[in-house]
Amino acid sequence: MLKIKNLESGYGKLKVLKRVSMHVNPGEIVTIVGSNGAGKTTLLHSIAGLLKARSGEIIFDGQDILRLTTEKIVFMGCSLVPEGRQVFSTMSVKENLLLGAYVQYRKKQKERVRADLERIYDLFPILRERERQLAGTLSGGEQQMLAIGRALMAGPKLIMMDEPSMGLAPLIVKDIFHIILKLRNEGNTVLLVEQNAKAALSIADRGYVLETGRIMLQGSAEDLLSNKDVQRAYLGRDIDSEVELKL
Amino acid sequence: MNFHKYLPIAALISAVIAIQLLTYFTGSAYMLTQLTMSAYYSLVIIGLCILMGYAGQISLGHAGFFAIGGYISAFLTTCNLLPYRSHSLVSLFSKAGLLNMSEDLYGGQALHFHPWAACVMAVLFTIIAAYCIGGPVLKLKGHYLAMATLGFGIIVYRIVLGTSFFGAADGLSDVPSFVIFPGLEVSGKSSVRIQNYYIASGLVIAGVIILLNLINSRIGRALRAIHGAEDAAGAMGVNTAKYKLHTFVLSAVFASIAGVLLTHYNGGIGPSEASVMKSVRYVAIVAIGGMANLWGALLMGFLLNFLSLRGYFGSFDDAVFGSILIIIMLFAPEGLLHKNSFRGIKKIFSHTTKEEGQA
Amino acid sequence: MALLEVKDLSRAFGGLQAVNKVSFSVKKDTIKALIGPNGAGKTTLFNLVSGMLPPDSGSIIFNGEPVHGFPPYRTASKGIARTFQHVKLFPRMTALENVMIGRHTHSKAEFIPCMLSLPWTWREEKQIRVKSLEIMGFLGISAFAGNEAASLAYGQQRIVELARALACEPALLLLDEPAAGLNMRETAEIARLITKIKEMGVTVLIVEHDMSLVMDISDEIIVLSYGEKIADDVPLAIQRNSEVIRIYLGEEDA
Amino acid sequence: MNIELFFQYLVAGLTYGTIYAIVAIGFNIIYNTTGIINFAQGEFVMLGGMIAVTMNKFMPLPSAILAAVTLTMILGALIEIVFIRWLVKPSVLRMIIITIGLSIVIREGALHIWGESVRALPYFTGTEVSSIAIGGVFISPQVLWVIGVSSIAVVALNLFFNYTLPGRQMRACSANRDAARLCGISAKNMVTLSFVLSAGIGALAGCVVSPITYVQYDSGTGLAIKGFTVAILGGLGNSMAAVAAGMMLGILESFSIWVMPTAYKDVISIAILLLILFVRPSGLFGNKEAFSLKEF
Repeated sequence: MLKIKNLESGYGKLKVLKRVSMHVNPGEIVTIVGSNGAGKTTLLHSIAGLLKARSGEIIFDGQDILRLTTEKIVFMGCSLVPEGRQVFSTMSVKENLLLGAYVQYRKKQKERVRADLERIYDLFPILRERERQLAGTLSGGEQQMLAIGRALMAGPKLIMMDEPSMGLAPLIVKDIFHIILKLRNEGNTVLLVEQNAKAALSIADRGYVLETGRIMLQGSAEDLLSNKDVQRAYLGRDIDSEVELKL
Repeated sequence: MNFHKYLPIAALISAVIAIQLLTYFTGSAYMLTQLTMSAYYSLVIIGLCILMGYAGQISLGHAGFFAIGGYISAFLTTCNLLPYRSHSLVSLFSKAGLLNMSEDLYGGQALHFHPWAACVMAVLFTIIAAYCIGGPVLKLKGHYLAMATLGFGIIVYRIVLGTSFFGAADGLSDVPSFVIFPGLEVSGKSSVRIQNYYIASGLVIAGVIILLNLINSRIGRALRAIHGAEDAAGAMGVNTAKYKLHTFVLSAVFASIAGVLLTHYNGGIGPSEASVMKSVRYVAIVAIGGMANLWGALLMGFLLNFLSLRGYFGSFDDAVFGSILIIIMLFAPEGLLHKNSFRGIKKIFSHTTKEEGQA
Repeated sequence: MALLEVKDLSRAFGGLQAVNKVSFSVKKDTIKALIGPNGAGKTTLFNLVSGMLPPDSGSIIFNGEPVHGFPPYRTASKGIARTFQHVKLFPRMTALENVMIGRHTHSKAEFIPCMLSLPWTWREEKQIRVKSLEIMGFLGISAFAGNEAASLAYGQQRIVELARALACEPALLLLDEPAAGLNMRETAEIARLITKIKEMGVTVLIVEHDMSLVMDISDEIIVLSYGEKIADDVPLAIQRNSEVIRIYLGEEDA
Repeated sequence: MNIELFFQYLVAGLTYGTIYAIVAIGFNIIYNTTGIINFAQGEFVMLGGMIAVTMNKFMPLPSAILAAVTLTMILGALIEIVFIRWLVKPSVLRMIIITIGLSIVIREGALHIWGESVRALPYFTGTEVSSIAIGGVFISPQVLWVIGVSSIAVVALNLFFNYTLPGRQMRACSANRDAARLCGISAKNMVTLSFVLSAGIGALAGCVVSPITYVQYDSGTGLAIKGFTVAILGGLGNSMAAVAAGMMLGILESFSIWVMPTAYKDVISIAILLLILFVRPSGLFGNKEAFSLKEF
């Protein structure tokens, strides 16, 4: 579905990604773990076209999307849930979701929108309750759900999530991860970037470890979870801590 | 004490002297008139530079402070108090030595405020006005701050334009020369042209030294902190409201002093000095100089005002400043004299999209 | 004796009661943590204590003196320093200059002396520089004292921010999610530094999501939920508190 | 006080109020999509009037107005494409200065094209002296034109923003640009559209008011200040509130002539602007909560 070859990207003089290659198969959850500043967000922004990559290839659905604008990439079916829950805070929950469906309107598939809306409300019942509320007045967890719901309204083939657990309380993080699992079980493809390596790897099929702009390790989620280096660098403290995030 | 700190000042003093000698030997001493005027305008500009570049607060009303200084000084030194001589207030002023007697054009007697008294009163009034305006205005940010200061400028403009004792559209004229002390006077007479050039330049140099000291001190650092992240500066114990207000008042005083002296130099002042276009021009020059760059502001202040006063821009004077503003802000928001100033131009030809941080 | 005494503190935004009659105290020379689900009012409480927001009602007594309703610069001068959830350095200044701002409350040269560059202001400036470098040395960040803050890596920025707060020589240090966005190694480093800071005699109040960090370093923990305090105890008791588990930590097999 | 005179002043106030409201709405449209206050908004009004006057020499009034509005819209699009479109995350200060620069250049350009003379379109119906008597109050038919055209424009815009997809897209861009792009919305086209819309509505206002207020190369600045005052008074971005605020300012100004010299008329409105900025920058009708959600 998504295939990246030798991607180089960065801001100004700073080169953040160095020859990154990876792929995502249809129907799987792939997670990218790594410390802050490793380039995880840069990678997602480069795929989504928010940041123009320097060189390399990003093949989505058989087409090179490296030089396409964000709008075109979304139109092709690749949606990003941005870091920090960037909802339209001055608009209602419903308006947020309808804007997510903009691609559907452009594809002249208006009838789908109503059904999709119902689907999202079933997935996140709290959003149905808050339909008329301004998005900015929602709590952090609700905003994250709205952001995911909005991305789903576009009917994407691939959904990318940037740190969905960031700044959320453990209980809500658990909800969010349950929903990601549910999405996969419904046949969606998910590319998940997470700081919380243990939680991410426990729901993912495969994973990549990104360190200072390079892919250092890759493999199945179980392999990575049991890898000594990964444990030491990213899971270390979690393993013997008393409060664990269990799913 | 490090010597190189004073090197730029020495260079500035040498440049001032060199320019005077140059005009002397090339027989273009008449240019000193415009140079003197440019120096006074530069005083406004370096004051504004501290406010905009260092404390990060825009003011679109600085011509208002210039006009307050100029108009009050002009009014007090030209209005004849003779008919009110017996009034208790006037005799009080007289006893305090604030007034002096002069002869008007027709040989009649006239009683005016002494320029020194007028100057002090003008500056005092500016300080009061700046405190009153600055207090509430500086609580605002971004567009709101810009509009509020613009509004202040327009109010001053409308008042001087609509008030008969300020001469309405004609402004005030016949402002006497300002005798600082016997033998040294601020006036436009050609006999004292060189003297006046040095008075104005000396004032600018003093202003630059004072502001440089401020920039390189604890206060200057606090101002840059306010510019960078105001709430963090507050959390570190910087009284942000007070510092912004004091900087605002300081830059208003610079504008006011320039207004007083330029009015005495020109022998008058008109409402155009208070116009919005003047305020915009000051902002433009600070922007070209590079916002947080006192030397850049100073150089551009001298240069552009001089060119403008010499009439090089013809009837396109305002349009030139408007265009300069646009071009600078599009291509070199760090100012012309910044080391990265050409990055902006290069940017058009390359594909990099990363932009500078929020100012 | 309690260094900080908060009584019945309340603050609402519009109709939302962000902090509702919260009372607690922080003992001298301890680390106290503030945890709770998102939107529980932790950051609001922090902003109230540091003076960024005025409370609607209630009192904050610091060192036996009421400080509620003070603007931030005054609480800072009383000896309360803070860091921010999203690092707030002065981006265009060097790391050293950032830390030097922290010395603001311990220096006094005002506009006129600075403009005239009086000799005593030079001496003061020198003291500020020496002290700032000393603190940067203590935290192990002297190496990039001259670098522009914006050019530093995120983890380094966090420590510069910590240095800036320490430069205030606070009696109470407020840390707002110091480990947010840091990896395991960096989190461990922060934990070590916080403990070291406590040993220096600085009382710490910390908001944090990373439970292992909180459980490790804090002496006492307050749990907030929907603006109200639901528990205030030592870490072990908090972990066993059924109410806390239900609301925040989550049951083992939900 | 004479009751007829009172109504005469009231009508004058309402007329000016409508004009201010229209200018304020122009500000709001661009502010809502970009977060920028376009200091050149007044120049759009001036250009609308000036171009229509010139065009009216060659063609009948309706087509002259249409041409003026279209040309100003094109200019609005050009301004956005040339000066704004390619800037990535410019600071507020930078945008303020650029739009101020633009307003100066447009004004000076107008001075060189049209000179300093004062012009006006003819009255749309009737003449300067014709009037309609309503209950003893004489109203110029042009006043009805101003109020009518403005009302239609306001209602149409409101429907556009709240019930059409492009309108919602524009609001989404104003709320969060990157998130809007991630929904597949072309933020840049939305910004261009907002400049076109606000140039159009400004030019339309310039046309309908020019028979009453006349138009000159520098008449934009004054209107821009009034328009901004009204926009702030109503709460920046809130166009319905701007209408109410416009009426208030217009009426207040109109009656201020009784107590103050005419030369100080503008001082009144600016003093109100400053007062409202100091006391309640979220505007009279502004929602303080929504205000705090906005970023600057």
